[in-house]
Parts: sequence; C-alpha cells; structure tokens
Amino acid sequence: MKRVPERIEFDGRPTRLVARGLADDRFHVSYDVEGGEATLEVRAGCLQGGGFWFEGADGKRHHVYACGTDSGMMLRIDGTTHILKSTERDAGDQNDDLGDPTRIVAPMTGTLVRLLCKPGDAVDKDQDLAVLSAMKMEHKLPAIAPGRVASIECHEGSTVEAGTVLIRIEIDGDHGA
Amino acid sequence: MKRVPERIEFDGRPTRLVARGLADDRFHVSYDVEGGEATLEVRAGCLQGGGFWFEGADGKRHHVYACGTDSGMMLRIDGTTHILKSTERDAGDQNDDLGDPTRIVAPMTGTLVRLLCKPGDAVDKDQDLAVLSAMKMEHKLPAIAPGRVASIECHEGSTVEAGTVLIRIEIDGDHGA
Amino acid sequence: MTRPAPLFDRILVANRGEIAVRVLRGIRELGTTAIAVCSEADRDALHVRTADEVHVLGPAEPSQSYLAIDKILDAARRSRAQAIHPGYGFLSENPAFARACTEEGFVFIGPTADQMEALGSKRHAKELAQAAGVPCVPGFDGKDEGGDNADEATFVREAARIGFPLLVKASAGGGGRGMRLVHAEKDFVEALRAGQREALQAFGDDSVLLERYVHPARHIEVQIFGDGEHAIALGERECSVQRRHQKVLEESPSPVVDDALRQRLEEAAVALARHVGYRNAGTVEFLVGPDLEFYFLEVNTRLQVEHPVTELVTGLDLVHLQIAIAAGRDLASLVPGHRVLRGHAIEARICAEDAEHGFLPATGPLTICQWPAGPGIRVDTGFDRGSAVSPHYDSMIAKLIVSAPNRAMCLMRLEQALRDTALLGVITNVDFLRRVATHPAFVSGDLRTDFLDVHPECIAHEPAPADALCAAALATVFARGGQTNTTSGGTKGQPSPWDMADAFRIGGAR
Amino acid sequence: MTRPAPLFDRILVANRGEIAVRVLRGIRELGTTAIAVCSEADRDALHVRTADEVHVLGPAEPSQSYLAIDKILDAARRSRAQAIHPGYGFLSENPAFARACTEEGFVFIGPTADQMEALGSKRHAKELAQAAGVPCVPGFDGKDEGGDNADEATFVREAARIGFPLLVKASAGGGGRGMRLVHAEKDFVEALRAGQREALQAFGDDSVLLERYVHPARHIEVQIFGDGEHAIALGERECSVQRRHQKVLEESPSPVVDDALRQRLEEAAVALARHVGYRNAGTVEFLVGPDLEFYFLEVNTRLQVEHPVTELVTGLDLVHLQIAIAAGRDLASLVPGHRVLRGHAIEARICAEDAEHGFLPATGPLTICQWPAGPGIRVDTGFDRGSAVSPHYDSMIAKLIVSAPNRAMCLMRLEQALRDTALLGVITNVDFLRRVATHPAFVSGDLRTDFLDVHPECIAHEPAPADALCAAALATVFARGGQTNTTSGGTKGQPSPWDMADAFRIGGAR
Repeated sequence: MKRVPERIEFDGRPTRLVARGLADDRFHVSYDVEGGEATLEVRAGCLQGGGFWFEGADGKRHHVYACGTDSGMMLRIDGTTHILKSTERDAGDQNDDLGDPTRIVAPMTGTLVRLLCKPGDAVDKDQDLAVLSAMKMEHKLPAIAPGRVASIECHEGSTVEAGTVLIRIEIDGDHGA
Repeated sequence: MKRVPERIEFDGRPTRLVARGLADDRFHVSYDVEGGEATLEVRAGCLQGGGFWFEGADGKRHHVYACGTDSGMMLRIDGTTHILKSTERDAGDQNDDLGDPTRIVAPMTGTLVRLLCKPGDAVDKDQDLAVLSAMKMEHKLPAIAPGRVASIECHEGSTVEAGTVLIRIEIDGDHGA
Repeated sequence: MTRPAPLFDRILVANRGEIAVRVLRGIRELGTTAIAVCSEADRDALHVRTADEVHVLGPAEPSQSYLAIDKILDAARRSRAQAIHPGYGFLSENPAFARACTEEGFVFIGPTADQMEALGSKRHAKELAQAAGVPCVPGFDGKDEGGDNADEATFVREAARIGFPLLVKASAGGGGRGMRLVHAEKDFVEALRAGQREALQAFGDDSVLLERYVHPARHIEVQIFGDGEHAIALGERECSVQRRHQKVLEESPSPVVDDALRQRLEEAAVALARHVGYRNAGTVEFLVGPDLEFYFLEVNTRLQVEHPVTELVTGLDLVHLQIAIAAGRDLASLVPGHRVLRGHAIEARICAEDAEHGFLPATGPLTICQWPAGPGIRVDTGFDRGSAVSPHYDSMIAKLIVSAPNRAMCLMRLEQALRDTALLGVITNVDFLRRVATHPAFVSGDLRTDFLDVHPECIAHEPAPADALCAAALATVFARGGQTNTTSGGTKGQPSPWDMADAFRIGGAR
Repeated sequence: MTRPAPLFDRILVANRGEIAVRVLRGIRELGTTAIAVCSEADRDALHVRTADEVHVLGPAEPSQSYLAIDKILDAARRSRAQAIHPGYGFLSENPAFARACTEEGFVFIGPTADQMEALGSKRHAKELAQAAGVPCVPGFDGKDEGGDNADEATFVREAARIGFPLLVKASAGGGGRGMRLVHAEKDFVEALRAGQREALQAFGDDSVLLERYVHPARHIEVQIFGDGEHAIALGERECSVQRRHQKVLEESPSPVVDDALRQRLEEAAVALARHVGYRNAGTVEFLVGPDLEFYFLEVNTRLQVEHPVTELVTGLDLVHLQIAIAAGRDLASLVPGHRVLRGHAIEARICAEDAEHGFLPATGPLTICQWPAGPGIRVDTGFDRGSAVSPHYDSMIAKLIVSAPNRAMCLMRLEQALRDTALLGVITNVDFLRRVATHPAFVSGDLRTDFLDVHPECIAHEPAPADALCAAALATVFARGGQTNTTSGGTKGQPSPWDMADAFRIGGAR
C-alpha cells in the first residue's frame, strides 16, 4: 500500500496539502494556490469502503475516494478520477521514466515480441521502436523525441517487467545527460 | 469488538478450541470431543468481508463467518448461524441473567410501559410481570418459575437498558440466594 | 440530444434506513440533488452517506427528529427543496404533514392530504370501498353515533355480534402496529385496551376498530397508481406469512392468483382508486379466504416496504413513477400500454430479531455484514459493516429481493442468497427466513396468515453440525477481535498465524 | 413438495474471473456442487472463494492452467464432476476440448465439437450462413484451392479485389484478437503479417481471412439457443462502440432495431441455428450498414461476455438455460411461449486500461473497490478489494449492467452507477465509459463501430475541479496508507485525527 503524498503537482504547480482534525466532524484544510495559501474549514467523515465525504460552506457534499500510488495520488471526487503527481523527493522515479526521451521503458509487464531498431539507428519522434505483447494484445513502443539508438537493453522473446529500460536513446542536440 | 472465546460450550459440553497455522494454507486444529481430544489438519484462507473458508480431507469447502459477542461466539457456517456460549470466566454474566428465575431483566433497551405485579404477589411460571415497549412493539416479560415478588427495581415510564434487573423473585422452596 | 431536464432540481427525503437510501439513489439518477435529513444518532448512517446534502433534525427519538414536522419543513426551506418524499412509516401517512408541505409550497410526493385522511381512517376507507363496490369484511368501526370513539361496553357488544376470533386494529395504523387478535370473549377487554394504548403511542390517536377474522386467510394486496384522473393496477403481492402481524416474505405473483382472479382484484383496486381520484402510489390490501373470495382490508397511502417485488415483475421503477406523477406528468405517458408482468419475485425482510425467542427485537453492532450478489439478486439496505441496530428505530436491517423466470427458480435463488447473507454481531432472522422459504408448505404455495402457528417448526433453529467445532477453532485465529481480517485487506492472502513463532497457540496451556 | 432434484450433482467450471463467479453462483443456486479450477496465481481469487470445491491446475500462464486440457480433465475426474462449463475465452470455443470432455464421459455445456469446429472457422461459418440463406459480407477466406493458407501474393491480389478499407481477421478468433483494419494497400502486408502472428499466438493457428469493411457500420448480434432440434432467438444486442475491436458498451434492444428488423435478424439467426442443428447458447453476429441492411459476420459458439443484457430484457437466466439444455431438457419446456422482451439494458465493460494513452492495459492492486448498488444495477465481477489485476490474464475487472423501463432512464442510471463505482490503485476506464455513455451521439443512439474515431473527445479526461485540492488535502488524513479507514470499521465514525495531540499535523513543517 503506497503512502498518500502531501506534496503534489496541481494544475502544473507544486502544492503542499495540509489537513488537521478540529472537533467532531470539522477539519482545517490548507493548500497553496495562485498567489498564496488557501485555508478553509470543512466538515468531513468516512464513507463505505475507504472513502470519505466533505462538505464546504455551500452545504454540498462531495464524495471522495483516494489512495497513494507509485507516482502520487489517485483521487476520485464526485465520480471522476484524477491522478495527482507527487512532488516528494522519493516518489515518481519510475513514472518519470515514461516521459524521459532518453529511455524507452516497458509501460507494463509483458513479452518483447519484436525490436524495430538497432544501435546507431536514427529515429524520428513517434517512430515505433519495439513491440511488446501483454494482456493478449500487441503494444507498439514509440520514440518520444528524435535521436539515435544508443543501446538495446533487451532481446526479442524475453519477458520484461513494467519499468524495465529496453532501449536507450541519444537525443538530437543533447550529447550530455 | 468482542474477543472470540477459546473455551465454549458445544453440544452441552465445555470445549477448548485450539488452532495453529502450519505453512501455506494449512492449519492444525484440535478440540475436545466425547472421550478425548480430536485433532485434524485442514486448509483454510480468507473470504470477503471478514470470513474464511476451510477444507477438510474430503475436499469440501466450508464458508465461515465468525465474531465474538457478549456471551460467546456467533458462527455462520455454510449459511447457518450458531451461537456458541463462552465458558471463559469473565464472559456470559449478563446473558446468564436471562435464565436466572430470581431476576426479571430487560432483554433489550426500552421503556417500561406497565408493571403487572407488586411486591409480595405470588406468581406462576409464565405469568406476565411487566410490559416493555421497544422498537415500536410491546413485549411481555413473564416469570421464569413460580415464586413470590421480592422487590420491584423500576417504575412505569422509565427507560431501561438491556440487562437491567427490573423485578426480583423469591423462588418457591428456595429461600436462600 | 442530451439527457432530459430533471423534473425537480432538489428533492428532500424525510426518512431514514433502506427506504431513504433507495429513494435518494433514485433521485440522484434523475440528475436531481438528493437531500437527506437525519437524527443525531444517524449522522453516519448509510442514507446520509448516499445524499448530496444533509440536514440534522434533532435527537434520536423520532418525535424529536423524523416525526418533527416543523424541523423537517425547516430543513426543506434551508435546502431549497422543491419536493419532499416521505418514504414509508414516520410521517408518510400523516395528512397534517402532507398538508403542511403543500401549504409551505413544497410538492408532497404522495396522495393529497384529503385522500390520506379519508383512506387512512380504516372506518372511512371501508365506507369508500363499499361505495366503490369493493367487498368488505364484517366489522365495527369503533365509533358511536356522534362519531366519537365508542365506549368499552359498546365495543364488547359489537365484538359479540361480529363473533370470535376477531381483530382489534388501530384506525390510524398500518403494518400491524396496534393490531390484536382475540380468540375468546374473556380476553377481549385487555386486548382492546392494549390496542388503544399502542395506537395512541404509535399514531397519537387511540381510535381502534373491530373486524371479523377470516380464517385461514391470505393477505394479498394490489399496487395502484393514480394521477388524479386515471388509475392503474400493477399486479398483486402476496404477503400472507406474517409474525406479530408484520410481513415476513412477500411475493408477486401470488401462487394462488390466476389471470381471472388477478383481473377481479385489480378491477376492485382501480375502482376504489378512481372513486377517490387517487394520486400517486398506493396499495389496496385484501384478505383472501380459502374459497378465494376477497375482502377489502385497507389502503396504504404510500410506497410499501415490499414495493420492489412489483418493480421486478413489472420492470418499472415505482419511485421514479412517484416523482413523475408528483411533477404533474400523466400516467398514460409514464406507463404506455398495458403493464407487462413477467417472472416471479420474492422479498425477505431481514430483521434484527430472535425468532426462537418470540421474535424479540435485538440491538447491537453489525460486526460482519456481507450481502449476496449476482443475477436476480437485489439488496435494499440502510446498514453496512459497523452500523449498529439501535433501539430507537424499527428492527429491519435490509430487504433481500430475488427474481427469476418462475417461482421454483426464485425459491432456489432465495435459499442460496439467504445462505450467502452473513450478518453477525446482532441476532437476525436470516436463518428463520430460509427455513420458511424452504418449508414444503411454503414451496407448494400453501400460504396463510397463520402460517407460523401451523408450521412452528420453521422457528426452531437447526443444531450446529459437527464441522462447526473445527470452524469455531479456526475462528479463534481468523476472527480474532472481529476486525483482524479486514485489516489484512479483507480478502487476499491469510492472516498471519504462521508468521508467529512455531509455539503460537491460542487455546491456552494443556 | 420440496425443491426439484438437481439436473446434475456436480459441475466443474473451467474458467476464471467474473464469468467463473457468475456460473459457479448459478450452479450453486441449482443445488449442484460447484467446482472451481484455478491457476497458482488465482488461489485467492473471488471465483475460488465462490466455489464448493477447488482444484489448482498449475502455474499462472494460461497454457499451464486454464488452457491445459489434460489438467482440467484430471481435475474433473478427481472432483467427480458430471459436466463442465467452459465460460467464454480460454477453451470455450476449442473443439478438441469439447470432444475430449465428451470422450471422457463429461457433459460439455455448450455446442457439439463438430458445430464448434464448423462455426469456429470463419470460412466454414460463412459457407453455412450462405447455405442457410443468411446474407454475408464480400471477402476472401484466406485459403488456396487445396484448402491450405494462401500465399502472400494471393492475399494481396484478393485484398485489391475486395477493395480498401478491409479487415484482416484470425480465422479461429473472436473478440477482435488478431483483427486488423487496413485503410490502404501500402499498409496491407504489414497488417497481414501482424494478424497472422497474433492469430498464431492467440489460437495456435495463423489462418486469417479478409473481409470488406462496411462503413459506417453497426455491430448487432442475436442471441440464439438450440436443443439440437429446435432453435430460438432472444432478441438482439447492439455492441457497436468498440476500441481496438473490443466491445465497450453493449445494449439491448438496439436503438435502431424496430420490430420488423428484429424479426428479420432473428429469423436469419434461427435459420442458421436450425441449419446446423445448433445445441446450447450461441450468438450470431451481424454487421449492419447505414441502410440497415445486415451481413453475417460470425457465430460465437459460447456464452458471450455481454449475455447479461439479454438476461435483463428477457428475464431469463442464460446459464441455467445452458445447464438445462446440456442435461437434455428440450427448449419448449424451458422457454414456454414466446420470449417477452421488456425494458432496456446496457452493459459497460470495466477494464484496467488507460483510455487516454491508447487504452494501454494497466496492472496493479485494487486498493479501493466499491461497487454501485440499487434497483436495476447488476455488477458481475471476479475482483474485490485487494485483488490485483495481473498481466497474465485479460484486463476486464467487471461488467456493470443496468436496466430500466426505457433507454433514456437506462442511460441516466448508467451515468450515476459509473459515478458510484470507485476503483482505485489501478487505472481503469470507468470515467471513459461515462463520457461515452453521456456523449450526445451515444445518447441519441447514433452508434457505429468507429464511434471513438468520430468522437475522440470521449477519450480526453476532464480536468480536476478546484474542489479536488481540498479533497486531496483531506485524503492525506483519511486515506493514509490506503487501509486506515477499513480498520476503523470501514464506515462508522471518523478516523482519529482529533484523538491525536492538538499539534497533529500532516503537511510537514511550515
């Protein structure tokens, strides 16, 4: 079970979440917003199955379920789920890999069916580099940015875990990193 | 939440229950039976919502839910609930009151609507002594054995908690305790 | 095309428990804001957790909360509700409440106050039924010539005229409260007084009436709907099996009603509904004798506890129908064509009570609360794990309603569903319900209101099987503290007895 | 009269997940012992916990467990099963399995191996359909004159003849696996090879066929049942909305099928069923063009994933029908009179997948798993809280099936039910399903198999509302560790932040 992070990214900005029980069902809540910190007092309590409700000044109840994940927080509010990325130091490593153009990682556990590139190949953005078979379907893994294949870290037919780096890419105009 | 007792009455006999996890899903179970102790090894595991299953030598799965109560254990096995009375020292006091002919106790929380006897009255077995109103219904409280009303410990119109002694009876031919 | 505009923006539900949950859910489905009220004891109740908005009325005692008209109207004003659904019980059949709602500008989702008043009085209802040509059971309305409650001597005289056994019933009542069966003249006066006292307590009115006891009898009722002009019937429900005059199992169709009898029953019910220009949902109850002759019993001017069986055999949603009619929609647009009755449905009322000990209501926490699921299984409840059955309110925990293509299959489904219902911590009637539902007389459809007197073997509990000892021993590991398993995820893997030392041992020294 | 003797004493279910749970429950209702099998990864799965008896087959990989015919037959022998229900997927359409069951003396609950073989091959099925007078889409069966798989050059030539766009489909397949849509000639060869490879992987047979792509098209299918002699149709299901050729939402009736078209569709399906003397449950799939002309697509010789929508509009239990037919009962005694279609039903397939990222399947634990409940809501699932979605099996977590008197009400109910479904810990398509179900084109019934290409806005997720920040802050208290609330009973009261010192503070130093 992952911890629920207290520092997250919301609307593109890092935000610190603070909540504190007062008395009965009243809670003090604060978080950073544009130009400062918002604080408010709400009523809240548990729902079935690990959820909770809260009620602001307008008396409207919100129904919420939440849990921590590898990369942050899954939050279901009034029937819609949102993923809030953690900005805490130790979180989000694996997830960030998915956006890192220098590393093509397996997005899920599966079998590497086919490699579509070899070391030294020039690759375009969105060019398919490998095919992963998982959950009875084939999934193509594209390049995130244009560059050149630096190394291949896997071989066809092997079973790879989610998060495994499969291919390393040297990004055009970026010979450091 | 009440503890699940390890010493219970089963089929009229006090019985000690012992269970011990071995490895994987195997358990060692023993309990007293007619003429000695039975021991067996079974497989077991959790069900949804706090229940468990177990499987004896015949491979038939039993589905069980259980919890501790004031007087012992409620046990639901294969869709039928049984109440096993605790024989542990500190349990069952209140419950025993319900069978004690010298004390008429409120079987549930409610309002004492009417007293049908007064101190000194001779009472027959099953004679109604008081009327309790609870959960929108009237419930008559009868004498458990013939005797004489020793004292009245409540008054009409009062709210009484489950387990409160309402009337004390001196049982015929038993002038001691 | 997007979803149609809701009929109301905001509806308040003036009730608690399973019916509040069911109505609040129905309201939310319509895109309407669902407003709950609750007593201080119910702040965490399931119906409160189902609502979009909640208003606390007052202390646990119904008179201070769910029966407090002023407090409910105040909550309705504060929440800007446009309409109020009363559920069943509490104020649902109180004309003063219906009238106050209307006067305060809220739409009351139910019949008019006048209809409620007329039909709510058993005496007046009987007159209306007779006027509409509906057959009635011989009886005494409990009133003297001036319209006041008759004196005890008159009651005794009328009782002798009607003959024993007879029933003493609260005029304002319903659901068996304030009802007394009197077998012999010598018991009559005590029963009369008890009935009057219970009537006063339950309804604030000690009026009672007397009625011949048709025997053996079936209790069969017809669901009606009216829009003020037109009225329709939606088949019958048989609710014969009762304990303490409370229904135990209800089903539709009745195993004894064929198409011809159904038509006569529906025609009688609709005649009465039309006679009074009935609006919204109601139920016309009949007593059916062994010759299948039927007698008008009473009208319940509200949604019934057992309305789900009608929903399952008609495919209609009665709460949505109620709301649409209250919004002024006419019946013809809501139920186009003739109702299509299909399959069979049975409802079992799951209550916290000890069947073996006179159906004594029980209170306490639901330590374990596991419901059955699957095709044809519906559970309407206001409770979940950790909820407590409180002495302040009635003892019904849930309604288990099963449906299937035919009665035989419905009974098999019900048996399995009852076995799959695990409620522990408080004594319930779940096993009793199963014994009734699997009793040969019930299975063959031989139902009667004194079913449990004739078949008392349903009441006695089965002895524990030998395997129960092994189960009990394992429970000392698995159910330690009642909550241990939940902590481990409720399901996956095992609790951790083998993580402990080899010497781990629960049973104490040997 | 007591309950009738069961048709079988012991039935084994050779499957996992929601369909195993649903079939095992149906078996138990009949008073029959329900025997589960499972892989080592599924020892604690819900279907295992539903059964009366369980046999572990082998490692997680399907080839070592749910596809291992020998191991399943061995379990059937050990458990003294009389009959085997294959569910869908896995071995359900494998004639060798059906044949082996029969040869070993077990009743196979499904069609005969010969029927499965004939109809399971798309080529052969098309020939049978044509022989039965059912219209077919132009195409190429993928075989050369000798009956072997045609060479690539022949495929290229045939593709040019049929014209683009066209479909490459696995001959042995179903459910969209091994299916490829090719828009232009230049992409054909790569698609052909990928289709052949997937077909080989999924079915152990790389045969594929080509088919004209009717466009825009609806996917409408007819549920059939046969007893070998007679056959009936139980209305249609529209399953047009698909992603990656997997169905997303399925409903009955189709918004575009009127009584006349339904009759033609049912007659075509029954003609084919009668032509082959079809036994047990099957589905005849049709492609329906914008002119409402329909073309035979294929026959699925098993219970479908989406069978519940048919159960809800017919009131029948298709699993019980399957078992009764397998026990030799004739159709006429099981479905007396004509089927009664009533109301509307929609199924939403809830999957662990990321709609916004190409419907990438997701794996992980269901930390929160809360299902909706109430009238007209059915949830068929093999998962519960703490279950993990594993990469070994498909990504479907549950089917949410709602029913209501009409389509408009059904859609409103579905929207609320999807909002009330809380699955966290793994990414699911629940919000995607809601966006589709509430899209104006879906609401107006304007369905087509390329719905998501035409309406890609269904795929994009709504931005988080401002209130989400307050909710997230509270989550640091309420959802700490994900399990804290469960320990406190799941429901009642509060977690205990205020029990801690006044200085209690989650957000770290300021």
